[in-house]
Amino acid sequence: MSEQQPFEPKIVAYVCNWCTYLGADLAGTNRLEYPANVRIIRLPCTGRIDFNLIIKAFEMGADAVLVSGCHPGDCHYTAGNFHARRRWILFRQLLETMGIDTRRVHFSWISAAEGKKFQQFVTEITETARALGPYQAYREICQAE
Amino acid sequence: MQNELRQTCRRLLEEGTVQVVIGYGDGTDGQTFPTFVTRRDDVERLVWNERCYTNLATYLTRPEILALGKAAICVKACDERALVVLEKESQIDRSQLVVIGLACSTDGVKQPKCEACENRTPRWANVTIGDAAGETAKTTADRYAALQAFMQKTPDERMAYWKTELARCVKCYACRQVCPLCYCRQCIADKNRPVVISTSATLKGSFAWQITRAFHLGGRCIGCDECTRVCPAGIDLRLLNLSLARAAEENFNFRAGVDVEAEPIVGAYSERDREEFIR
Amino acid sequence: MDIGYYPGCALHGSSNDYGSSVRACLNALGARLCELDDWICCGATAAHSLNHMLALALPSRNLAIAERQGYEELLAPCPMCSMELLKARCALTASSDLREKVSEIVELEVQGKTRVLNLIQILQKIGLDAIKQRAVRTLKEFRPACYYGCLLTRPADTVQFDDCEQPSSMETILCALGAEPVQWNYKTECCGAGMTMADGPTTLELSHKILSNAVAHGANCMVVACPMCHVNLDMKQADIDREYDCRHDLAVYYLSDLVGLALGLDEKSLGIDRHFVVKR
Amino acid sequence: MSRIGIFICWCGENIARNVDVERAAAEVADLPGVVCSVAYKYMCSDPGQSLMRQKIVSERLTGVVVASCSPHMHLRTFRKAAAMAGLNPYLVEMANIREHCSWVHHDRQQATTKAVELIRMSVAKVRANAALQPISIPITRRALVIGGGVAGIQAALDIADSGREVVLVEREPSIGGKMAGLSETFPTLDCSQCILTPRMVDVGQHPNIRLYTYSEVEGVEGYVGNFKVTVRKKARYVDMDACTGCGQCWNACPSKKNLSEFDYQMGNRTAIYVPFPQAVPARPVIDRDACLHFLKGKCGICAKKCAANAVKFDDQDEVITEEVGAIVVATGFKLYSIDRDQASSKLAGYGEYGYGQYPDVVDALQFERIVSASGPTGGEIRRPSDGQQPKSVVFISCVGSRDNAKGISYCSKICCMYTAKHTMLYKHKVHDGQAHVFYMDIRSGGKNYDEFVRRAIEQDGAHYHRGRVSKITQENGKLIVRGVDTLVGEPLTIEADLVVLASAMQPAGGATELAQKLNVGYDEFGFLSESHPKLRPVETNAAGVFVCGACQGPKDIPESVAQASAAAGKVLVMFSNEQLSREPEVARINETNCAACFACVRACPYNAIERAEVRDRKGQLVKRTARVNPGLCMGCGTCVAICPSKSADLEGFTEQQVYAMVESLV
Amino acid sequence: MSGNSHATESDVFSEANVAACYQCGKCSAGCPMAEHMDLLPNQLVRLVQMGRFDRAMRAEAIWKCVSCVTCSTRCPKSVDCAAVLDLLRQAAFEQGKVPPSRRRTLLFQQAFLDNIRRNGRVCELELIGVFKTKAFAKDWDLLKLMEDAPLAPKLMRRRKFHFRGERVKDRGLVKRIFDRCNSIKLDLATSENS
Repeated sequence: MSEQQPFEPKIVAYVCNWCTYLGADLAGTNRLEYPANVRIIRLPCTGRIDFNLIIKAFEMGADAVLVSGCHPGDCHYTAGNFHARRRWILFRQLLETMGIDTRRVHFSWISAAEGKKFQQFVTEITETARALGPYQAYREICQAE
Repeated sequence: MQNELRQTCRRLLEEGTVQVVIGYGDGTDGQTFPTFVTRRDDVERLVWNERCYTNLATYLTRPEILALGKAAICVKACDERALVVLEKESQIDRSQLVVIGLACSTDGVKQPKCEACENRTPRWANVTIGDAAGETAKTTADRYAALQAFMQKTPDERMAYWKTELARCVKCYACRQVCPLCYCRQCIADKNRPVVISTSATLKGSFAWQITRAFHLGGRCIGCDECTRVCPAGIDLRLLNLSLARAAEENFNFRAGVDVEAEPIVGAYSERDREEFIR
Repeated sequence: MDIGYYPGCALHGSSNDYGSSVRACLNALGARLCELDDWICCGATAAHSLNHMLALALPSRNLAIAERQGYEELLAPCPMCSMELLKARCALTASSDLREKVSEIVELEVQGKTRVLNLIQILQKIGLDAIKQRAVRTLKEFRPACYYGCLLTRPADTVQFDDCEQPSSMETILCALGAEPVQWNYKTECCGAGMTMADGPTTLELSHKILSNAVAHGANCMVVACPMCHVNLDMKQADIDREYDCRHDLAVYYLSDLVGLALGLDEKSLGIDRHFVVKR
Repeated sequence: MSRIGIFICWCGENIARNVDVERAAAEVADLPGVVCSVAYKYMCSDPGQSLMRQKIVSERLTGVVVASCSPHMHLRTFRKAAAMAGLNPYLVEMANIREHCSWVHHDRQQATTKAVELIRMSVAKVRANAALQPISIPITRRALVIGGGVAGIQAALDIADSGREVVLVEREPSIGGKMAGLSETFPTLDCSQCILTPRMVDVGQHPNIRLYTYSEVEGVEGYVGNFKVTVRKKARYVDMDACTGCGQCWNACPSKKNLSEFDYQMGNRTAIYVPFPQAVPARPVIDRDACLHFLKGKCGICAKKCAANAVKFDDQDEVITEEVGAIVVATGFKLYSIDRDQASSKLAGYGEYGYGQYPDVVDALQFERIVSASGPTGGEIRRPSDGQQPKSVVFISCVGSRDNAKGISYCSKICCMYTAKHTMLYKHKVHDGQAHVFYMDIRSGGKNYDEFVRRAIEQDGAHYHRGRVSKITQENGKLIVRGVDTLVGEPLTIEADLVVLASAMQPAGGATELAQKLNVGYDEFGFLSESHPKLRPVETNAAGVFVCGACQGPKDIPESVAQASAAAGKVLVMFSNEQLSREPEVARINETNCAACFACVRACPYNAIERAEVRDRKGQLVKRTARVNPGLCMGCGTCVAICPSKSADLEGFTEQQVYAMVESLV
Repeated sequence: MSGNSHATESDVFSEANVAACYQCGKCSAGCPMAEHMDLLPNQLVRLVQMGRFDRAMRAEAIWKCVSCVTCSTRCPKSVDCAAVLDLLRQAAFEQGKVPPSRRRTLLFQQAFLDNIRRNGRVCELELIGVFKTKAFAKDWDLLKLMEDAPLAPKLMRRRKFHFRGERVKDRGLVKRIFDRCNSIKLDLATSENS
């Protein structure tokens, strides 16, 4: 990245196939523009999304991570999002203790009908990540010998 | 008391109730070490003193110990919680195990973890040796005092702390080896298709490893602090364990291994779990 | 057995017959009542009608005294008092903020730990067997209508006593002593106690319905465990008779009166001679 | 070594306007393993697809990435096309460069960069893809229907009429359920038995229906298409085959004063009895607790009277195993009782209504029997206590229903209608009587329903009072009902001769235990949970198990019947194939590495993971392991995330595939 | 919502679960005083639900209530109707909205509290005296004033008559408790559409 260009954060989004992925599709169908920083990785369910993936994203240089799925009660697999939610409750505590920047880890429920919410949320977290700047701390961890 | 312990173990072996007793033996340098007694005359090697701090539950899942036959195990009240977790996770069959409870007196084992000790009498034992000093009610604040103090630091300071601390980690995996609840046949850290945790002893690998280790103990860690005790680099791993233990207690009213009846929180959920952090 | 005792104003005033009765009966059963030091009025209907905080503070002061004196259990034979004490206790245990605030108001630390018991609960605690053992005579000539009124069983969440619609605890005790309580419909209807002074006619009407129903179901007396119910059904019975042109002629006993009689106590020590309607 | 082909779609201008597709094609051409990278105007068109098929053959491709629209749009299309060209369809992945890129990013530079990255991610993934074969499960094309009420009867007949075998299990001695005991039905007032009993006879005589009455489902094993069900046939003490149903036995039985279950304890029956004359099967059963032979060891009059020698005092329970491919649950409902003692601690009774101690306070089903021509009073309306004709009847709605304090928050849905019906039936028989109804709302949505209620009020003169009843007492043989009319704003006391309670509908007893055996979910009240309230109303989350009727929620006869036919339809769709074909994107467990902590077993929303044992040839236990039943797994991957050693993995979204995608991010 | 209508979470009434009321009227059906009320308990709860506190406060009914708690006990939605009436009484009292026809009820309760404030316990004779004077003397209603006088000798005969009631030792404390409680007023949004 050259010095002149403004900083563009890299954002990895792990989303479920049935709600948030479709919500992003709807944002597209409705031509709702949002920053091009997010890279969506489609998984069947938030229940499938392991915390290691979040760490892996930071290791790969992500400046922010988004995990998103169906609203409670709407899970295509009945309860995958409930399992995910419980894991996130614990995982967030661990991030806090490690001093990992929780402003860079986002969780959301975005349904297939919420194209607008997807657009707004992705825009918001991109702007947050821009404001925070590159995640220098984790890059240092990854570069240390 | 030591005599009572030896007598009990002798009887168990004589009567054929068990084939092996997992207990403490005296070491050369004033330490104790895990001892596996299979012959009744060897019970004299068993000791019970203030240096018996290791958590022997970790041996219960080892294939080489399982091969010795039905076991009796010596546990303190704190160690015993590991048995509860192991039983919930189908790793031990409680009916096939004789638990010899060792009650701690206040001038018994002295370890940092003893500061937070609440209950000195094993509750789940078949036989209990010795008289305990009684219970000391502790509040949540007492239990997580060390964590609370640490959390006074800013996030950046915490990050800096772990960078310094984990830089010393040599990935010897002593923390994994000693943990009574790390019983996987193949650890995720040793997985290579894909590599989930970088195998080299760099800071990146150490972070990933310690996050993973701590998280895998979330809602399971019983706080025996063996990981911290054995860490050759002297990293205070306890803080990570405490943070998840506190999250489990605060959010799910759950303390691993304390209530024999309580179902594990791992693999379970409630529709009312909090979600104010989810947008 | 030493029990903390909160008599309340009525038992020290015009309902001193109830006071005598409770003391005599429980003493005979081996319970010693230890009156709270310098207790104050619970505030009754007036306080909870006009000042929410006062209705919490007055009983809280008494709970605080009980705590200071180390009573784990407190007998309040007047259901109004015991309900007010329990209401305060519930509120105090539910909120630490309130505990702090009220402690400040009443100038004494209060936790709301003391368990508050009514007369029936004390008798239950003593135990039916123990009471039966000490009984020297049967109550078989009594066919009482057991009248619980409002506040012995209500509000149900607060007082957590008996079944608020079909209570039976008094019957259980009296049956054990040989009495034959009748089944009737007005066990938990209100006698209008809160209005005795302010709205006399209302009280007379409600009490009249109660007495009539008891008589219609074959009762030869009534049993209550509340000083206010007693006032309305006993002292006011003559007024009721006059107002409705009838003659109920129904003696109204406190539960402790009948238990006391079974224990062999005389009418005088139980204060029965101080009732208005007296059956020969 | 992979040979991957990349096909980038212009989607006309849709993609090409904001993404420089040619540049993208050029940039990804050099990615490792990529052997061809082309852009085309419309990949989903016939020429587009044939281009792909051509390249698969000519370039001997081992993997394909189509960069175009959302996989929800065309993944299936391209996988099918690949299959036609001989490539395993699961070696095709897509990169969504339309919905997630060209349509939402208007800066051509940025959009193109992102498109390239998305393609790179998909290439990384497809390199780790494996050829998968669809899972096919053989199915037993027989169905089990549990419950022989109107819903179960309908479902069984529909399935049987299509030529498939049905096993129908009913707990009571006869099928017919609650409907058999009803008098007339709303909104037509046609006789319940007249419309139901012919259907019952059809069931009894149907060559494809195997009927087990007086029987219960004891256990269910297996999974969709392959259930093994054990049914306990309770000892009936009557040989069903020998008996002719002539009635000599029950006419002669000396034990006559036993309360009839069918008449809800308001009439009597003998110890050997058929519950009602039109019972199917028309075979009696002996009530052990009432039979003098069993109680005192002597009698046996029925056996002596029986010309067919059908009475068997030594009859035993029999356990039968049936193999079926699908299960329809139609266990129906029971009424909430206002008694002090409740089946569940969550419920409370109505002390204010006397906890049911007044004999003339009856529930709605009892009133149906009182009105019914076949009932204990022969259809004359007389009250239980003294047989007098009640001149004033109070009907109370929402007893238990919508009463959170008693533990039930839901509306029982049918009470408004049958209460209106009750007032009509009463008025038609007692012309000088007055019906009063206490209600909160009148819920009469449905064809001809509201008109029906209005008729009860306007033509038959039922007095409707809006308000709840606070207390019922009894004085001088009258029931004193203290209510209120909130529309007038006055309390209202009515002296009634009979009070009829429209008690809440609850799931039939034992429904939750059955649901647990079937792995079907249920709500806090015990109603079974459908898979989706709108789109999958008769399916459950247990594949192959369907629900219909009041076991799923309060409903009336038309709805129960409609739902039953729907369930039968779903069963028949399943039975239209010999094998069940399922997507192969399911979880699998590395059994060598599994540490058998069984967290996945707890977490699996489908109970698709079981505890298994690995044994060597001698039968010695080698190790324990979790094992996925691919017939049940729906592929959510919750097990993968929860498995600490990652011994669980999910085909189509394997750890390797997902990590490859993340690692491809630069 | 524009702040002035429906009861909200922060309301003093929210603890009484007023929002849950679905107007079944069971409170009114069981109320022993319903026949004498100008507004039924369910109507009062409705007014509170609508934020129409003023109308509710001015009802005679709230002063007819005998605080028997039957309404709350039988409520299918666990609305604490009795508490709602308590709060309405307090508000009406604080805001001077007690209807003249129910003045006597208020006078009695005031006299009752004054009595406790002075003595710490109820002094019956003093209470009756003060109340009767305030309630009836002004109107020269001597009949009412002396209504209960014939009871006096009967009570005396039964040793139930005390010229001087009991008083607590620390009467200063009682006064302080009263003053502190009196300084806490109910905070109702009183703005009404009318």
